[in-house]
Amino acid sequence: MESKVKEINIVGFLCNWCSYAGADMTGLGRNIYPSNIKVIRIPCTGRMDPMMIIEAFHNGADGVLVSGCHPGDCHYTEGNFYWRRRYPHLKSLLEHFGVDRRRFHASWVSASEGKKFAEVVKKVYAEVKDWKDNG
Amino acid sequence: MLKVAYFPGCSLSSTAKEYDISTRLVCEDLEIDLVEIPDWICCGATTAHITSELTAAALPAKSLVWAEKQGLNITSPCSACFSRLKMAHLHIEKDPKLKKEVEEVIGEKYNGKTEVMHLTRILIEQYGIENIKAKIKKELKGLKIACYYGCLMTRPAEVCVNDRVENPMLMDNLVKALGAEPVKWYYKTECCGAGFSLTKTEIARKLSGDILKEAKDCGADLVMVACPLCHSNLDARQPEIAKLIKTELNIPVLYFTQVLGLALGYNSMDLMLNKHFINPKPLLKAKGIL
Amino acid sequence: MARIGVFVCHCGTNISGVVDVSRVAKYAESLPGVKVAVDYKFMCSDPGQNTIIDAIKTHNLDRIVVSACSPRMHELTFRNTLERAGLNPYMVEMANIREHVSWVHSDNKELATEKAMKLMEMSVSKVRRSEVLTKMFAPIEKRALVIGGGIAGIQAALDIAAAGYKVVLVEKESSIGGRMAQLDKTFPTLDCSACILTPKMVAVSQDKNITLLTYAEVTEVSGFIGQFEVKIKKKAKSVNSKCIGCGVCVTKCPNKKSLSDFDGRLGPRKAIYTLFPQAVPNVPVIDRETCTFFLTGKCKICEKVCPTSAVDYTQQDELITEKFGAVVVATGFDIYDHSSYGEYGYGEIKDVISSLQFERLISSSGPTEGHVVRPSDQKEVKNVVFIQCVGSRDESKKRPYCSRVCCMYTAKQAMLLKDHYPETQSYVFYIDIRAAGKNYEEFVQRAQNDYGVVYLRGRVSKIYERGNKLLVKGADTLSGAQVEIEADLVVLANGLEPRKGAKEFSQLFHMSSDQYGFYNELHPKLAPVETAISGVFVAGCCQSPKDIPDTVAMASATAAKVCAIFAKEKMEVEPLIAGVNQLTCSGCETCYNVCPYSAIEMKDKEVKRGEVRHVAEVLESVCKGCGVCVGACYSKAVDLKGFSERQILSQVETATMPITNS
Amino acid sequence: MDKELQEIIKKLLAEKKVDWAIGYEKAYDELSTRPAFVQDANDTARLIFNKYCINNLGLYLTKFKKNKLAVVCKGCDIATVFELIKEKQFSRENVVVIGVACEGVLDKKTGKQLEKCENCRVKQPKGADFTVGTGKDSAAPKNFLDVVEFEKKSSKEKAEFWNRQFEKCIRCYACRNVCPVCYCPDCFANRTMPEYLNKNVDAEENKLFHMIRMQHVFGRCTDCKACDTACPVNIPLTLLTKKLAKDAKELFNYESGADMDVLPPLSTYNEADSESDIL
Amino acid sequence: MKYELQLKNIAEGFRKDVENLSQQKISNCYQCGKCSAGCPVAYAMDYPPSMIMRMVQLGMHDQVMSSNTSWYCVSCETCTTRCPREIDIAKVMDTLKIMAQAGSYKLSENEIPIFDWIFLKSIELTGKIYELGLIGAYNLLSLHPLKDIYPMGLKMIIKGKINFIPHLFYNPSELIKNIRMFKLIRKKDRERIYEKNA
Repeated sequence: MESKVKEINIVGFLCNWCSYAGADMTGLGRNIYPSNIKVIRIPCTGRMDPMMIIEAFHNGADGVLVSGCHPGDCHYTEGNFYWRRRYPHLKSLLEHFGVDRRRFHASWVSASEGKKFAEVVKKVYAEVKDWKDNG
Repeated sequence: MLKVAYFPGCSLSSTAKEYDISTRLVCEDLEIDLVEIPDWICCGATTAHITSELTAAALPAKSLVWAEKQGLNITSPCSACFSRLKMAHLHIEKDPKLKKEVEEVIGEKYNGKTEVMHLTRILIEQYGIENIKAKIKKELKGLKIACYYGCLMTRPAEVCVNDRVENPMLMDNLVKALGAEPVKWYYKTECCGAGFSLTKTEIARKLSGDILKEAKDCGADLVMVACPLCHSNLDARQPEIAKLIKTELNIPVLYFTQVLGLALGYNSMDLMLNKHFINPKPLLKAKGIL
Repeated sequence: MARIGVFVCHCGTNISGVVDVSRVAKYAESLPGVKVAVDYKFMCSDPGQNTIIDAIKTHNLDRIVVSACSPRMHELTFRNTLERAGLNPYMVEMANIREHVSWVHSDNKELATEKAMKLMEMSVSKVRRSEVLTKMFAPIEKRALVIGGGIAGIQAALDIAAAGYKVVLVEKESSIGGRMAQLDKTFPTLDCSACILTPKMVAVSQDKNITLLTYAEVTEVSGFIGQFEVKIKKKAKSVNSKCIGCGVCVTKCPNKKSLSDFDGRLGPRKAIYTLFPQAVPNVPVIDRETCTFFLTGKCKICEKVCPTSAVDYTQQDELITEKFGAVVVATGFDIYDHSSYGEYGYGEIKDVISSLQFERLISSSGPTEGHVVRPSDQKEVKNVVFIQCVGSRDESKKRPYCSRVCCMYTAKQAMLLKDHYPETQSYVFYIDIRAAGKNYEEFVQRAQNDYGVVYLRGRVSKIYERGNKLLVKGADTLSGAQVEIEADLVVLANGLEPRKGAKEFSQLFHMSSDQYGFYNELHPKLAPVETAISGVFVAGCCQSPKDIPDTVAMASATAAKVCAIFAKEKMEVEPLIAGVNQLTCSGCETCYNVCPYSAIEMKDKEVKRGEVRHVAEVLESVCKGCGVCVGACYSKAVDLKGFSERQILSQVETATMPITNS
Repeated sequence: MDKELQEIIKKLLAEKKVDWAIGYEKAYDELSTRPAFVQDANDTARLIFNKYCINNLGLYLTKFKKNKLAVVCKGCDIATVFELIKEKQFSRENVVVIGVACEGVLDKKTGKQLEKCENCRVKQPKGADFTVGTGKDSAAPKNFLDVVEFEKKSSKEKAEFWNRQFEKCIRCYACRNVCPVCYCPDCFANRTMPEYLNKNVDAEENKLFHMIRMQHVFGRCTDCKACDTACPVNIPLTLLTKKLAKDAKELFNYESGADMDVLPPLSTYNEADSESDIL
Repeated sequence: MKYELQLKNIAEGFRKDVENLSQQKISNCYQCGKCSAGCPVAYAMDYPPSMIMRMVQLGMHDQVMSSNTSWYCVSCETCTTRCPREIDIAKVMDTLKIMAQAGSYKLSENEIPIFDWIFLKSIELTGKIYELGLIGAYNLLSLHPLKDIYPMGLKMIIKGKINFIPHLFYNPSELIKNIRMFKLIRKKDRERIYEKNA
């Protein structure tokens, strides 16, 4: 069954220094992407409390995207390295609880990768939609 | 022992029999096992890709599928066949829609596992220059050879693996190893007009003329080629060209397998040197090779 | 109960063209705690800000949400607005409905409006949980570090020093001067590059406020604005301070095996050398990789001939650590290496040279003393072909950008050639002429009209070496004709690209760079010299290709920025840092382990009467507010001000709720 | 064996090397044991060890952490002690670990041996200060067959499975209360600012509680099965704790309590960590 | 000036058709002329390749289709290899030829389509090229019956370079398979072109 565009709800957590700036760059370049993503600004992916992601799914988010600086580019030197460890573990655990792997994604988007951000959102949207439509 | 699927192509079974024979001779000598693809069909040459994309991909795909099933890489001495095989392989890989259609049309699956390599690469790169050197019986001392690569084995860049697109050196290195002298010239990859050989012959004549003239100006004794289409333009049309540009040309054009065959000690009959329009024997005799 | 005001910005038509702003404002009014919601044309303008201040006064508001552009753009503006209205500046949140909505969802206005409403609602939820924060201050080390001694670094150092602050200028070569020192003349005035650069170089060496460290590199950086701690490696010059720059050692050195990079590898360079005659400092260095003494242990001629015994083979590399309040990065550019152009001979045809090599050939201090001759046979030239856009505007070489200066310098070089050799003929192959600058277009016209340079519109397809001539095969697309030119020399207009190692260098500061390696400015228009790292500024071609006047202007701008920091007594720092609730801390030391700044201290402390526990404490002056500790804490005892668990959780809850009564 | 155990503890108490000793004693019937806290050297006679000593006494260490303690540990419980030391809940010097060789413990409800004892490689305790008895370790390593089997299900099936399980949950928090590494002074489940967890008891909220608890104990949980055994409504928590152990091993090559020098997986990082699956 | 641009043609998607069929981004061409500079047959073309690209960009459908440029492309791929905008120009030329044959344009050229038809027919029926038949049929159909017969053709025959008997499939079932394949291809091709043209 085809789900309506409107029904898909994605929460995005973007680090302030790279990905949030990258998403701003997407705007400057007028790259269109699905409006289903609602962005929450966090200082660094290292700030990403796994509880917040669990809460997001619990509250009914269809998808979650966490995006930060490329490894080595972190504004705080190593915050994204910690996130890079939390992500696979959390994804695996969520999957064990029945949260489909297509619903939870992470990406690296730098401040200059406006186009990439649009691509990432499109990809996440497509995956979440695939999950919604095809189970 | 090297084992590859062998796609001779139409030209090698007619106008370029000598290329086929010398290829088989040389490979036997070097202990390279050429497995001819049974019931291979024409690659589509210069016509299929300007008529329909699907035809251009489907014709070579049949041979590719066979080679893949045997777990072999595929080679062709003919640059045109090589180019069509390689481009079909690349296009099918890049375009999933085309891949689907091709598989439908030929009724078989293609996984893209087989690598398409021109015979020059099989001999010079895979077999190895050093190994060839070890087998040389007669050094080709004093022979100035212009290596002519043409379009189809060098372009586009995806085709020209491990060599330079604009100034390929693969055959030049072979010539050096055989004891002859590769001529430094810049028309190595210019087009001879093969596609128009029969239809717009005047263009083929002009382009081939430019190449022959340049080779002559650069002091080449003979031109070495790796493609039957180039060969027929440069060799069979040479008398017409000479008349057209009013220049004495008389440059023998040999296949690289024939040159290699000479170094390996075969005589002119073995290598069917008599098939050429421009008789290479006087030159080779003068240089003491025959 | 919070009293929240919501202000929705039209941003001209930037937002209102896509988002129904009045609907956003109306929806805001329906949210609990929102006392007033208005929309206005330009929220960031003076009248816009005054609207907020008035609303705060009339409605007695204590929290504000501004639905407008990115907080990275105007969060500070609105914090100041709140301050002026007498509120705590951290009681404002921005909903980014421009960059994140109107500019990227223009395909569906309905959905865009709904998203704008949602983002605004999320900000309302967040601001409802905002807490009053007090500003913090940090000391400033009033010394600037300038990295790179080209014209950008020189200008920045001189300007900062002129304001009375100390500057350390670090240059990796043995002399300052940079690329400009390699040039012969400059466009569009044709004045001699050395004549205008040398006085500035001397000024640097004489300025008491400037410490010049040549033959030195920055190796490590830590700290932050006001308090950078930088490690600098001073490479061993093998010549000490007794040197008077007489140059005898250079003259007598028998080793001229290596080629001079400064001269585009067209001439030899001694093992002991100065970069060029006007070098500053005029002290030679020994290249230990080629010096006969360092290779074989024999020679020592330079030591013998030196009148002041300044040669010291025992010198060692030295690592120094210094503190700086601000940094100017001016590391310059490299020219594109044309050996990837097979059609132009893979860089192997000797008479196909780069533009920088041409500068050295025609420079009177160059390897040929100003004679333009063919590198292959030293013969003079007659026909010269210039090819533009080599490594610029070329997607297949991953260099799709325009290098901005090549059109101009090609015209300059063709004119100089005609000046030196009136009998020569130049041909320029171009795609488009980009001469946007004062007197630039006139300059290119002069090259064509007065100097007879033939301009052909088309890229060259191939260069053939034929005999001792070069056959250039091109086209003129305006006439639709193919062109073949027999040339003696071909000069490529190599594009500009970042220095090799630019990427690694940017990571020292955690600066971001674009896909080519040029450093990113903070904002492409409004913050062109700032970087995302406060206190680090960029000048010159390391940011993007540009000409000398732009570079100098940019350098002076960085100096102004640095001086503005140093003019303050203390540095204001954002109080958005972590804090520990020691009552709930379990003392597991996870936060202590993960903190990138060692800003967490473990203490045995009486947290309740009579209960001493092992707990964490945040060192406020060290914490940078990354929040890694918050993400790692199981006991939920650490929290981050400005991005607290309550705030983010409420954002998450709002984000996942459907829009009510829309 | 009990005699030997009693003697060791008696000596420790008598010499004032420890203030308290934590061990097992017989409870109301032959099949039951309960924790025993001994302060008097003459009171050690009630200490025993047998196959019904299912509790992980490591739980009590954080509760008594101001004192010098001796604790009776099965091989598997020692991992808990070490994990807690790593998390600075007490220092190694303040704990005397008395390892007891164990041939596997039985769940008295079913009379069957616990599943974790099947492939136990610490029947002979390792790293203890004193060891009583000898045990023969299993040759085969711990297997995750049941987890692997469960992972094969579709996410829909998994979600349905857990929803059914958590409908049973009454949120008695027994699982949390018996967990040795759930020692937070103020559990997130009790918080109100922010309210991470609604206080309603329904399948969704229950699931949320368990998801967060599992995330919090990742890389710290030693898969001791205390929660699984304690659950009054038989939710198969072992399927979760084993998953944690499997992930820690597979993703970060980490085993809780195994190596004192290695930081827990989420407290550190490696620059060469996997990038797969990141867009 | 010879032509006046029809602005409605620019919008009407000739460029899009060519882009879709060739899978090349023609709008990316910035007219540097490198393709024209290196083209070995540009001298014989009505318009050099770069100009054809421009005309496609501007939707100059009739002029492109009636010009001889694409028919003079010898597929040497020099342009493709050197294009700084990474456009496969040779493939665009192929596409133009395919479109011209599929459409109802008066072909500026009939030699090559005739040659191609015979060529492919030969593959269809024999699996290989039958030179003598090919040359004979071509010469007849293109109205140059004596082309290349003397001296080259004659000499070829003397040197045994041309077979008198066509190659045949050893296995008749292969022949049937082959003919069936060609039929399928033709069907698919029609679908492809009509889909794009529609």
